[in-house]
Amino acid sequence: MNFWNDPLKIAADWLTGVFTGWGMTPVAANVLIAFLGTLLLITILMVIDIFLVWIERKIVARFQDRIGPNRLGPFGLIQPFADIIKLMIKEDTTPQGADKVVYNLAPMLSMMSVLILWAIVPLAPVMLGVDLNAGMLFIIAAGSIGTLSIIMAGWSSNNKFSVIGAFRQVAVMISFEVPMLAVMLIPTIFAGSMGLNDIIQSQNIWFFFLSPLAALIFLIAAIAELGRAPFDLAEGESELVAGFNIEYSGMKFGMFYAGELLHAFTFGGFWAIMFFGGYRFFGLEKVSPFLAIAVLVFKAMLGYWVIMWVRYTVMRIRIDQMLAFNWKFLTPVSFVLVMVTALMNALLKGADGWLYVTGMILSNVIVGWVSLEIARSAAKQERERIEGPKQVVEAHH
Amino acid sequence: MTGEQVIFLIVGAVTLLSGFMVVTVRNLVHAALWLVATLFGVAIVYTLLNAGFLAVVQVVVYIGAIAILFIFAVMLTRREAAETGAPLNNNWWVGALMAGLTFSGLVYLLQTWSGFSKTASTIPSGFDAISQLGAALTSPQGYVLPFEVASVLLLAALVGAVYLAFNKK
Amino acid sequence: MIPLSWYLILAAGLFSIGLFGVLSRRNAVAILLGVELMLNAININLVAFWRYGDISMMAGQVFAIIVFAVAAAEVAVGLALVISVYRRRNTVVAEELDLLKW
Amino acid sequence: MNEWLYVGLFFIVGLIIPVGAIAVGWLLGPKKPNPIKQSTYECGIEPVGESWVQFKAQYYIFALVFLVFDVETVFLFPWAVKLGQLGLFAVVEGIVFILILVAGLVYTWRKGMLEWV
Repeated sequence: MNFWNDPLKIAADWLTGVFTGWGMTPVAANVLIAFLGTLLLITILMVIDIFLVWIERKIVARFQDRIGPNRLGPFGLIQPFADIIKLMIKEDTTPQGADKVVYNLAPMLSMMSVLILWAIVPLAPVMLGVDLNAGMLFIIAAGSIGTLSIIMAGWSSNNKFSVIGAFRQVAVMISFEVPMLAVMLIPTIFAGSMGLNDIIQSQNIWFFFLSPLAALIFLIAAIAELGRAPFDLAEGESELVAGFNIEYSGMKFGMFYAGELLHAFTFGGFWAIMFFGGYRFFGLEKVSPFLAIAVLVFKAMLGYWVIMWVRYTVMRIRIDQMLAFNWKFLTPVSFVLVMVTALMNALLKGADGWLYVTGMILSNVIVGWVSLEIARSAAKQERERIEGPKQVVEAHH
Repeated sequence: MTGEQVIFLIVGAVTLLSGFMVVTVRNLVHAALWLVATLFGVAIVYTLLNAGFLAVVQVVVYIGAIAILFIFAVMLTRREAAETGAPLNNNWWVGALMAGLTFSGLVYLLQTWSGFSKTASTIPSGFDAISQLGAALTSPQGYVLPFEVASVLLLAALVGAVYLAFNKK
Repeated sequence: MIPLSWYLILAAGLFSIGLFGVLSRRNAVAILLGVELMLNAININLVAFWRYGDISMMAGQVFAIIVFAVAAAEVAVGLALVISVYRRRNTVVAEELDLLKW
Repeated sequence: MNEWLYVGLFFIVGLIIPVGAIAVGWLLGPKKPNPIKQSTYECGIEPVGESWVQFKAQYYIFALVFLVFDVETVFLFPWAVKLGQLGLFAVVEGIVFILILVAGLVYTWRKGMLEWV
């Protein structure tokens, strides 16, 4: 066993030796090592986060036929550091009549709710993080803390725009949590476990090929959960200025901003873990944990890129359209999909691998097609209802 | 005193203190936020009891849904008088007396019970609480009826709440 | 190891605090907050009895989950009642809801 | 228990990092408050009234429907975990469970409570 194969264990063994040499008890040394490991992982995440700012700005520029940051350093790579310095030396204002404790707590909770998600991310076969057997629900639980931080930020700012922005944002987040929870049942059914590592291990066929519709619904719900376009009505500039974080300045605003980017990247990672095999890629993960991490980061980046692609392509939709889309389309479809998947899973249990995959894909296609047809005919009726009288008026002229 | 006991004492003290703030603080949004702190403390107590699934469910259901519902309801029903007046009614001392009596009565009754200070057995390796729970909730010898009745209860609550809050006279 | 008594005392304390809230708060929403505390105290007890009893008997956890559903139903209907009352009488102070006194 | 200790570490470190960042920003930034700067933003005009505005009751309805479905789906997770080892009977149970709840969604829909008017 060498460093290339299991770096964590070797580092931990070495550190245990060092710490016990200083006269620490093994338990205390263990806790200290866990603490240092957590600190290291979160520091790396923050560095990734800084570069996400650059990636996001560069990619949106390409989508919009611009160049993006290009002045500071090669390809503008120093730009995010300049951004951070700017945020740090900004004055930290607190609006009049704000609820100081809640106001200051909100950005911290917002960032924390994203960072704790990485406690359960399996980075490589030998670096599992915490392999919780309730991993799937942990993702939703961390999301609830994020929802709470948004309400806290909006309410404590003592500003009409921020309260309305927060309420809209929360209404959207909780609404889209229902289809998200529902489609998260589907990888759970396939893997027979809620632990993320078990889900990766049972993906000899990517779950995307077993249930493409579930992957799609998860992505849509994740985008809404992140509050990104087309579901970013909370920060509708023309009506609400900047939404729940309007009164925040300096590093506190930076926490919301950085938290949003890291959250998007994290959900790219979860999308990869649930539907695209996580760190697995044709046995590459067995060669070295470093390669496994590279595979996971690459897949997470692809997911993040898809989220950005949607963000800069589709325009913002209204809150009533968004909630109608969720409750009248996405939620029923995802529950029907759960029922169909459970039924097919039971019927095809003993079946041959290919039959199982074909059956699953077919049921997905049928559910997707039927629901799209129903939605199309409903939309047609709605159009006729709205456009009907207008044509009569035109006939008069 | 072991590390586990220290964690329990800190968490328990914080939980009880936040619970006390819930029932005494004037601002109702603050009360709801203190409730979140209390519920989070209870979630940590669940993890101490090796019930990780319930801890996560506690955060999802209580903090993610019930606390949000409370804050929405507070924002919908706000009125000046409710926030400036006393948080407690004139007979609060009766309530305090009742609560004190309940607490001392419960503790007195419990400490006469023989199993009061029993310690936990070790959990057998390979024990998966979620899987066991799934089996218990679906097997006809288990709790399949409560499982289905819970869904009927939720349906009744939804229909009732929608009807109550929004029927147009 | 933590003895069972600690959990039971914590639950009893939380229950009493919730009871105090229910009996003494003026605002109807705050009364419901007190009820939540009481339900949580019950849940601590249920889970503690599961852990300290026979661990393969899932009754404690199943009942805890049922209590979650009951709590959700209680909050949904309770807050809907409060909102309904607020719309008719423009108050949420429990003392002012005295229509049935006469 | 042990695994939750690590999760707890993540909570602690995840709180330390933003606290540190905000503290550094607070130390480095200027502190020259004045009433105009601290007044809340309202598109450049003087703020009118307090921040509390009348909310639509619709927010409550959506939160209500969400609460019910949230609890329901949480119930379904243990069922989904065990599903592979159970027979058709358990599948039917789960489907009945979902259908009962979907009836609630249909009721809310038919009553016109899902409209944002």
